[in-house]
Amino acid sequence: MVPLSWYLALSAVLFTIGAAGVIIKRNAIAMFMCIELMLNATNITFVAFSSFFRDVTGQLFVFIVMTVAAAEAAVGLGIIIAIFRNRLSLDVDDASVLKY
Amino acid sequence: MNIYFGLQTATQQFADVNLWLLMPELIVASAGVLVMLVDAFTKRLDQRWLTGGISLIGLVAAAVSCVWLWTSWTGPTEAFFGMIVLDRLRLSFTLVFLVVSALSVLLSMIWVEWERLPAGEFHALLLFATAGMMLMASGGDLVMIFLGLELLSISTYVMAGFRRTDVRSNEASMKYFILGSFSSAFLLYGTALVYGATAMANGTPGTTNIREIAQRLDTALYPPLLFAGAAMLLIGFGFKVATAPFHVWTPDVYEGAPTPVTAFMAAGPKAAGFASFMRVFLFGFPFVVAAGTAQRLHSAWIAVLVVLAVITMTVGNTAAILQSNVKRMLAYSSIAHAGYVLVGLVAAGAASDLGQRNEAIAAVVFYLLVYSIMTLGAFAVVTILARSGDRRTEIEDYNGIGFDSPWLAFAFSVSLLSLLGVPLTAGFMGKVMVFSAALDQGYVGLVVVAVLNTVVSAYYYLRLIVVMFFRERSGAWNAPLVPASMAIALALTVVGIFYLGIFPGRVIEVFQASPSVISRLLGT
Amino acid sequence: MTILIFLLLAALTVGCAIAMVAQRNPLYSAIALIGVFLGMAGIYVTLAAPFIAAIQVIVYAGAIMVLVVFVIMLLNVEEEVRRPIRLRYLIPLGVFLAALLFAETAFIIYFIETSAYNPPPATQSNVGLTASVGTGLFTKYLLPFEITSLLILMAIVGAITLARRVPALEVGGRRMQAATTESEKPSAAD
Amino acid sequence: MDLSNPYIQAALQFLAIFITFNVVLMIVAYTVLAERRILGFIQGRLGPNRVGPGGVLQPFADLLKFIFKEEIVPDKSTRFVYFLAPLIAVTAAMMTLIVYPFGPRVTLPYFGQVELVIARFDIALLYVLAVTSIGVYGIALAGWASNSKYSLMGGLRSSAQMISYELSLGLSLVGVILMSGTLDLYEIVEQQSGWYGFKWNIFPQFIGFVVYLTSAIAETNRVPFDLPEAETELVAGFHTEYSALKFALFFMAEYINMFTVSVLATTLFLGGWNVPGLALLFSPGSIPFAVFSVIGFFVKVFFFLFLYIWLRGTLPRFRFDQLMSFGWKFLLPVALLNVVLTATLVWLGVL
Repeated sequence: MVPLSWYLALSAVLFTIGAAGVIIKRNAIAMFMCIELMLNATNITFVAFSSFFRDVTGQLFVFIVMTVAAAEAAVGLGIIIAIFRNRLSLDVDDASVLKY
Repeated sequence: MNIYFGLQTATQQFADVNLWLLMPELIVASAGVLVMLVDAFTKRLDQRWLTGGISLIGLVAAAVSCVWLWTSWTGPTEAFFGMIVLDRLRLSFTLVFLVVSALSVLLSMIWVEWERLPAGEFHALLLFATAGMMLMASGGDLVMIFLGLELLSISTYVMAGFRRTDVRSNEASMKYFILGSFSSAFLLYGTALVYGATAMANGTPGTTNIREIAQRLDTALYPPLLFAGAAMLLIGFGFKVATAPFHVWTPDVYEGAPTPVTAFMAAGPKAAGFASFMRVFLFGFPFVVAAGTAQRLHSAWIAVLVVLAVITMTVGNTAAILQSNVKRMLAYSSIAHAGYVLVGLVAAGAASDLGQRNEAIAAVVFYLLVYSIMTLGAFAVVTILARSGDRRTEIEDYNGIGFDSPWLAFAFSVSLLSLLGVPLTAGFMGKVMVFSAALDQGYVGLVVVAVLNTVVSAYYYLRLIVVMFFRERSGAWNAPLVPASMAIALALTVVGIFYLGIFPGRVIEVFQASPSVISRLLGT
Repeated sequence: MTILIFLLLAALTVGCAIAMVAQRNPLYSAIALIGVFLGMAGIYVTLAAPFIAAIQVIVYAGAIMVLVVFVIMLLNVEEEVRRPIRLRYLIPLGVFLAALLFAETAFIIYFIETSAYNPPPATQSNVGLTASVGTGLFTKYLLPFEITSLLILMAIVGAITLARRVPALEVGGRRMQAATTESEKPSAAD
Repeated sequence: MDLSNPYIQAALQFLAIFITFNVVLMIVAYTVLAERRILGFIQGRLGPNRVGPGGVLQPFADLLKFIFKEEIVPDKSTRFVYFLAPLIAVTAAMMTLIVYPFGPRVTLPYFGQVELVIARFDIALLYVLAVTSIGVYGIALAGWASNSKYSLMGGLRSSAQMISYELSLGLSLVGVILMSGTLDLYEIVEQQSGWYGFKWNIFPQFIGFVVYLTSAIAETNRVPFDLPEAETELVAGFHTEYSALKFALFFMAEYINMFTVSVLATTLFLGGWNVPGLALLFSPGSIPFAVFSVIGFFVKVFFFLFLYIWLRGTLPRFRFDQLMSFGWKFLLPVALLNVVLTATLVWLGVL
């Protein structure tokens, strides 16, 4: 049987990959996808604890997170389309109107 | 077949519904829906008045119901299985949010027409964001805080990008979206870890209810995960309230977003972030005397927050000096103010005595109220002066306008002086209260740093006033028209600043008073 | 047997996740991310959470990623440009993150394995069944569930506001102003 | 041989899947033939009747043709995705096949009591929806990878169409789920037995049935919703650039999808393997009972397949904006109304 810690480790690994992706990637859509990966990694932790401790709360939380992710996706892609209409580029380094 | 696996007790087969406790949130959310409906069936020119008016009525009604909950509610203090709680923290913050939203509505009613933006959608989003903020303050469970936060954040992302044809607005929206979601992910991971860590050695599953978390800290099955989770939560909230290492998004977003939205963002989400921050850390990881996990966790987060407060104040103030754009400058100033609020948060967290803790919480709420009013006042003037499209937001644009538009300059100066913390203004009282709370807990060094920072901040606040009154204007100046709703908003902020600065006693008294139902329960 | 399945799925998930970050073409990244989501659905099945697994596929792989792929195709997003200077600066960051990752994993495994209580295997759990999740959603999580409807309404309003075509009324002054910013490309000012 | 051994069980399962796939592929092949013959009949001509008696070997001739045709890969296509897309389409189409119950419980010699379904689990219906939603990628990616504007347009159109109609499809199923209180297809079918067929869900769920049928046609990109491959506008849409075996895969996927949505309609609305009055003739659980039930099941499925072909022979194509507004402004509200109505009736205890 797979122990709890493996699931948590998997979740941590995915979360870190996602976080690294957000830092490394330069493309708005790619960054957005990395954020989705982070949210998903979190879900593994929730479901793992939920299943191992026989408590449905964690899975309910995951359900809520998925809804939130869907809402975030809709708005995020709306933003991306809006910016693309005006600039025809999604590279965040090109986003130079606002200086750092 | 028993289909209730995994739910702890049989009593959970029914839902613990209590809509009265949810009244303010319900009113605001319904007003949002109503605004959308009205918007769909009215002519364009009527929309801004109607939607703005409905929003204002909804906000006032919510405030009334909030006061009613505070003074005459006699029922339970929790509903929906602890998802919603009724306490002073919630009600006082709710009032702050309502003030912020009402002022934002006043600011934006005419502005949407200037910019020819869809009024109904804007006001609906504003109201949904307000509902989100209120849920953040009222949530007794991490899931509610997460949901409220997302409700707030997602609508703010849209509002930041509301001027769709403006590249700056698009970019601000995108940056806010990416970094906001990034921080939400951290918050969520923290929640997951806390949920797992609070399981117990007899097989009892973990919890996301804040009150239960506090009870379980010492029996937590995985203390290291608890620490990691708390750290993640800290990072998440740090992003949301823009404390120093996590503040990088603030200046860009505040500069790029349309000014009324910036005003709302600087005041509302920041206060809401602090509401949840306090809810989770003060009530979830509270002060305990007995040595153990809970005690170590408490001292750890206090120590981290002290450092964060110092960095935040210093970074905010020093960076603000270097800015040439007023919106950016105010953005850094808002970062600095987050630092001052953190000082109060540290004081509230470190308080061992319940009475002192409540005073410190009241101080923080008062500070946030004051800060919201003066920031909104400042941004209101910036909105008016910037004209449509936010064209004039450089400091040079303010050269010598003081005597041409005396009222605007006066209102702006009052807001700036209050942000600086000059006596007789609200900002001064706020700072005094927060710093004295910190002094009560013995954080002398922290307060010294804060006061030094205030001195530094004098440079950039006063520079703007000097520019307005004593610098020659190069181009011709035609004074902007100030529409009635904006004039009302400005008048309210100025009056508010002086009222809270000179007669703060009553408001503080209110913030320190428990809701009647709780004081009755406690027998006081 | 379960361990083998878990390892396979974990390898798929992590492999696809790395591929997603490593790919320069956004569409390839999206395909890799779909792989991640499918792998995760499998992992939820090994955790005896079939309902969440199905929802995972329907919501993430079937809705969100379709939308993403759609947008990538519609906008014809270009590949990321290689930036050698930036990459050199990123190498230490990558090493640091890898170390962090390793430490994090070791940390979690070590502390969970040495804790006082060892939970029974998840495969016999029955909390993931539809009936149980449904009951939970409408009792304990009733309020959050209802609030998600508000959230989705708000997201619909927001997304449509942002993404719909700009009406002529709104264009007037704004386009002029947009044209003054330096990064504006001529074709965008139509 | 010990039947309870997990490895033996896995092997048996594998065998069952293998057989099912082959049977379904045969059915699909002959659906194609039937379509051509029936269309011929509708249009007053003969259709293919030369290969074998009455044309029964035509599918194999077609297969040989597909195998020996030259594979043309567009020069500037994205090769990896270009090859991946047909595979996704076919895999997604095939994967749903394992959950459908095609016959009742039967007592077989040696095996004991057997349920005639390959995999029975708690979330069968959700599984179907999940796997179906993956199928969109096959078409969308094919359109993108071909690097041709017609393909891209076809791909975009079809993914938009499939996402839109997936909503009404899912909602039309909610009524059935509300009534039966389970997502387990086997149980849903069992609940519809008895009353000489009047327990079939089509009677209380007629609105749901019609909505399902309509959106299922759209989901499978069939006439009158075959916009993604509209020959006159898009030169065959997303598979313009596909040839030989890869084209055959898309073709196969479409017909498998047709088959699976027919099976789902049968299972959910027409009582699955229930044949009215069969229990009077044979005792439930006996082998002849099972045989006739399975035959009844396939008769219903073939009825739906015939319906598809019939529609293709008679109806014209929609315009794209008509298609979208029909889906969003008519079908979706009707499906929602059906959900509300059913929920109310279930709550009142009527259903």
